[in-house]
Amino acid sequence: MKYDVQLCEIVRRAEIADDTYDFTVQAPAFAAVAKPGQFAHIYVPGRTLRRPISICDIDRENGTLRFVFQIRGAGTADLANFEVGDTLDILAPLGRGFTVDPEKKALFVGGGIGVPPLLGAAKYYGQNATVAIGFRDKNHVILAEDFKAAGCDVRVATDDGSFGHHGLVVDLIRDVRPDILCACGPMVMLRAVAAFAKENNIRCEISLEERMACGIGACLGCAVELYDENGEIYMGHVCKDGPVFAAERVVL
Amino acid sequence: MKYDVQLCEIVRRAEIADDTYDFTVQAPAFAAVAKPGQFAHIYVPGRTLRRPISICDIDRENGTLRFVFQIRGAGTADLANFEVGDTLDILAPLGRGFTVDPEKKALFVGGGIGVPPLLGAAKYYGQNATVAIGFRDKNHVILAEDFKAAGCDVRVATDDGSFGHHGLVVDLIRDVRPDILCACGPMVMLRAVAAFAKENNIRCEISLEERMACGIGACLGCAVELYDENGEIYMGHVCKDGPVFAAERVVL
Amino acid sequence: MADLQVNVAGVSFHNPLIAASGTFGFGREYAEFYPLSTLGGISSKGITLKARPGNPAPRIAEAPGGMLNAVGLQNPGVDHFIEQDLPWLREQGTRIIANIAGNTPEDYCAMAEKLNDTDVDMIELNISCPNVKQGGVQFGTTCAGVSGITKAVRAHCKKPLMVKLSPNVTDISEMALAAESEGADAISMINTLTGMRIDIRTRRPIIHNNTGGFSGPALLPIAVRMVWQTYQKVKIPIVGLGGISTWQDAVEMLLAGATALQIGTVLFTDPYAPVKILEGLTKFMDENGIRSLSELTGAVQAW
Amino acid sequence: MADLQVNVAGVSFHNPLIAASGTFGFGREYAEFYPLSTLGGISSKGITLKARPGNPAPRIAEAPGGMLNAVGLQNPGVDHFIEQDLPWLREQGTRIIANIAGNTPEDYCAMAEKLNDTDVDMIELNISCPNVKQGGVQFGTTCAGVSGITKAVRAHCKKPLMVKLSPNVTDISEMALAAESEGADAISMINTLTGMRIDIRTRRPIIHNNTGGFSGPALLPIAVRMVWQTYQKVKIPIVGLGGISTWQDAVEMLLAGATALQIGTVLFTDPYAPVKILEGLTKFMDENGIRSLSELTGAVQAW
Ligand SMILES: Cc1cc2nc3c(=O)[nH]c(=O)nc-3n(C[C@H](O)[C@H](O)[C@H](O)COP(=O)(O)OP(=O)(O)OC[C@H]3O[C@@H](n4cnc5c(N)ncnc54)[C@H](O)[C@@H]3O)c2cc1C
Ligand SMILES: Cc1cc2nc3c(=O)[nH]c(=O)nc-3n(C[C@H](O)[C@H](O)[C@H](O)COP(=O)(O)OP(=O)(O)OC[C@H]3O[C@@H](n4cnc5c(N)ncnc54)[C@H](O)[C@@H]3O)c2cc1C
Ligand SMILES: Cc1cc2nc3c(=O)[nH]c(=O)nc-3n(C[C@H](O)[C@H](O)[C@H](O)COP(=O)(O)O)c2cc1C
Ligand SMILES: Cc1cc2nc3c(=O)[nH]c(=O)nc-3n(C[C@H](O)[C@H](O)[C@H](O)COP(=O)(O)O)c2cc1C
Ligand code: FES
Ligand code: FES
Repeated sequence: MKYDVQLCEIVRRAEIADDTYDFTVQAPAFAAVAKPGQFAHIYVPGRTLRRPISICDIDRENGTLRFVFQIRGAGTADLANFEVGDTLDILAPLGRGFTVDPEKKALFVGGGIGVPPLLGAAKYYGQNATVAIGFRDKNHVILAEDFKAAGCDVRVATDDGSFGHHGLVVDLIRDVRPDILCACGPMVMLRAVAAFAKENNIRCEISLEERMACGIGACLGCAVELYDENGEIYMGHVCKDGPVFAAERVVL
Repeated sequence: MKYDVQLCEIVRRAEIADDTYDFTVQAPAFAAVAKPGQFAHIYVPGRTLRRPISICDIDRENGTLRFVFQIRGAGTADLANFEVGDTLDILAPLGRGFTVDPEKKALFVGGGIGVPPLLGAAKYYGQNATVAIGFRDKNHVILAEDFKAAGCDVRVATDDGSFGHHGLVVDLIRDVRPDILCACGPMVMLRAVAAFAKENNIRCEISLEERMACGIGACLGCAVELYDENGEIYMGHVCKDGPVFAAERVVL
Repeated sequence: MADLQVNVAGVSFHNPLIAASGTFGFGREYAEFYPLSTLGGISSKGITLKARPGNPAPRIAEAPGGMLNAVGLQNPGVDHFIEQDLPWLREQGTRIIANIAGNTPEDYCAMAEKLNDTDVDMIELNISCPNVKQGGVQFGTTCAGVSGITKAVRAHCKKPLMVKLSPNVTDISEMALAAESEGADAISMINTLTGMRIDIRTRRPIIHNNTGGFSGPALLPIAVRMVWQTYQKVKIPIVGLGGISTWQDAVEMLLAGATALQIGTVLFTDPYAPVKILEGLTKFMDENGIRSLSELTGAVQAW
Repeated sequence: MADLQVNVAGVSFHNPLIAASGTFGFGREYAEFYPLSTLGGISSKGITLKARPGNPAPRIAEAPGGMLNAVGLQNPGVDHFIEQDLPWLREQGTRIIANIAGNTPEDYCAMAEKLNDTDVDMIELNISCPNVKQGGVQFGTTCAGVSGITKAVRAHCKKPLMVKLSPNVTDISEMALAAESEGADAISMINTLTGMRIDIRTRRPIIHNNTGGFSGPALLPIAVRMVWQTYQKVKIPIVGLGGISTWQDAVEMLLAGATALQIGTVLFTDPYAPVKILEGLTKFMDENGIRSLSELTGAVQAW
């Protein structure tokens, strides 16, 4: 049995930026097998569909998972109201995560709420990782300290220049030539990053979002256009074939 | 403006019998105008229809209302999970309560979860009240001490004889000849009580239940067959014309 | 500030929110919460030619995402409405729509004649009440039925005429076309979807009528789809309803093609819903530079 | 202990819970939660003659009391199903129903022929997929359409034949009668109700197909009503579905007239729902001295 649903107690909770929450839950069985870049499907009481949230970090030792999420609608607003001591009904770990090969040099590129899925993987690389993350403004900067604590070279951009580089996150990566590039964020960012990787012959993995029902590949809800080996387009599924894909396989 | 909805904080909460809860909420505006026998329409998060619950007691001085309710389905089960400090979204006070004339002698007859609506009125009568209440068994006896504290003559019956009289509550009232009889409970009990009152020429008021939507008389959902002045049957409404009715007006 | 005014078939409403028939009685109860002028209009409880007692209890059941009802058109009859309720309603500073239901075309026509001489603003033809055999639903589920009844009433009705459609049909837009072609001035849609709940303990239907009409939040996607389909076919304005509970739902319904809106079941959950929906709409319009609600009507961009 | 076994058209299911088509793929994913023999049967994802890529994303939206989908029959085609999926499914210790959809009667017949020679237990004729023009819904919304397609397939189909009906019709019991009279062995009902959600920020339908099928808890009262109406008209067994989420819902559906049940959307909310529903059903039967589930079928006592 590969999949399971468990009731996981919230052991830490913080609001780390405007409308952005940071939950740590007790989930030893999940933590033992989860990989960076995988996601959890979280039940929101009273709603038919679970909410997919990336696993931001995995603490095997303490048997915990960390989630960082933003309020974007009614479901995430409800989740934000959970307190320490409450339990979340979680289906995890789901999907395919990032390739982790800490001998190599990695570049992580994240935009906004696309940053949390990168943390777990970046931690494996530590000093071998460059992390370029972009946000709307100073009040939305998250996790920069966590990447630093892991030893990564961290570069921050904000749209309005209120923190770090004034401009786009892609401006911060022109000089980096890693073995692998891992990215998550808005589609425009992913396109720019994938183009940069292609130009420079860098292996590139991107994490995608799509609306989901089952979360495990049964309902075929979370379709994404992919290229097969022959370059033909077919419909893959974010929950099972992803959420992390080799960039060149995705019809961007 | 006669009606209002308010968020009322729960200040006291107890489980007083199996699956039976006793909530006191802060609601000064409602407490100031509520009358014994009226009811509140309580919002249960996520559900379309509010739940009608009788006002069990009114404390004008402290500005509180008391509700005693039993878990009978999903909505009352949700309500039971509320804690002290939580707020309930309450529409109150609704409907017509019991006639209260404490100069007179009153008899209160209640069965099961029909007992709570009687407490507020019985308190007005104090020593002028006889209270006959029946329950399934010892574990379901509620509020007997509250009636006693108010000075009433309290008689308890249980179906299985595990507390008080072994038998029906109507067995306990044969000797009483009050000016007014107020009753709430199962239909069979109400019929027996109304017959007793009629035989003995006692004014009789009964509190009824019906499934409700609006709670204020607009949707015509909570129909009850009543006799008009000419003895013709028409459809009245429990929420507006009741929940307390003169027994002789109701098609029992 | 945003202009919430809308115009339906020549009748202007100072805002698009109309209380849905049957959920608001004749207004007296909700007037104890706020002035009825809070609403753009009120559609009366369904009125019949003669008084009706309605169905036996229970008339109400709950269901996930909504409720069922089978009130069965309890009402005091059209004469009582005209004499006792209308004068008071007229003073409340809101538009008054008379929702009428009948057993025969003659019933409808007779009511329309009586209402011609009153100052109701509009007549809403209820041919979709699923809860009484004599509630007109026999007219509402075939094109021929809709055409026939609309034509008949049109000939007797001097007021703007709105036809209220049932969702319990294969293609509601065909019904709308039928009504339009016989002279309806507007369409209101949708009435309730027929449903049933059973008490598993007693093995009895919860509602005494066995079946009842499903209304409430879960109706919204069905209603939005039907309004959208119909908007593409008819030229007369559509008053959209079914499950509207929030200002976002209201915007969705407008985008789908509604000119004005009705709200029903949400009033039971929250009597103050109209106030909140109007606040939300106003804020939404201001923030998005929308000057008139009509800019939203039908503005959905289909894929 | 209670006997949960049911018999539909000569096929016996060790319990009444069948995974609804399209919500369970070909079973491989849910087999990672529990043995598929937990279920009485599995209805496959809708299969077409040739592979289909399905609709562009987004295919899913949420709504109060349920969800919308417009997957658009993405599937690898009937040959792939027979060769790659069926052998594995066959080993799981549960009944296998092939849900087939097509554009023309010839499509359906060709698939039925191919499936005749396999060991699927039953064929479910999907003439109610609202999400693709070629999904058979053109057959499912008129009596003539239902008769025609049932008759055509019946002539080629050696397996027990179940016809799955669309709720997007005026009178579903007429469709059931049409299917029965042309030789259907069972009816499954209901498929999804067509709905639409609009993103008020982008003014685009949330689902790329514009409309999608509404499923989930809110469907229950509609489905119960339709099963009840149909049970009174047809003699062939009805497999009831639409919104079943709890064991109480399951009992309601049986009382309304269902012989067996399908569950779909609830699996997304809680993958373990089948286990919980079966536990609840067993306890209910034991407590109420119900020896066989067939005692419940149609046992509602109407008023
Ligand atoms: C694999 C994956 C990982 C994700 N990881 C994170 C994360 O770590 N942190 C975070 O803040 N967000 C993450 N998201 C996005 C998150 O799932 C959505 O913000 C959330 O589902 C919105 O729910 P809502 O109820 O607030 O919004 P609503 O708009 O009310 O939701 C309605 C429906 O749409 C779905 N939906 C809406 N937006 C999205 C979206 N962007 N992606 C997928 N489904 C959506 C909801 O799940 C729900 O089914 C992730 C999404 C995916 C697919
Ligand atoms: C005027 C009045 C006063 C009441 N006072 C009390 C009280 O003081 N204490 C108490 O424990 N109960 C009281 N009840 C009964 C209480 O309202 C129901 O037990 C409760 O609504 C059941 O809700 P549920 O969600 O638990 O049950 P469900 O069966 O899940 O409810 C489904 C729907 O049916 C309605 N419903 C179910 N049973 C009843 C019922 N007996 N009466 C009315 N509606 C019902 C619910 O309100 C809801 O709309 C009163 C009822 C009325 C009408
Ligand atoms: C209790 C109740 C009574 C109703 N009575 C009527 C009626 O008399 N005439 C009518 O046209 N519609 C009637 N309806 C239908 C509503 O007007 C409306 O079409 C339906 O409830 C859908 O809207 P909602 O989801 O906002 O409630 C009634 C609905 C309810 C809930
Ligand atoms: C994602 C999804 C895909 C579906 N695909 C099919 C299908 O391929 N064939 C079919 O007959 N029904 C399909 N359905 C309809 C379901 O089988 C079922 O009839 C409907 O969802 C109602 O049941 P429920 O409320 O239990 O989900 C699908 C439903 C969903 C939610
Ligand atoms: S969400 Fe069901 S296949 Fe991805
Ligand atoms: S509940 Fe609406 S009239 Fe009583």
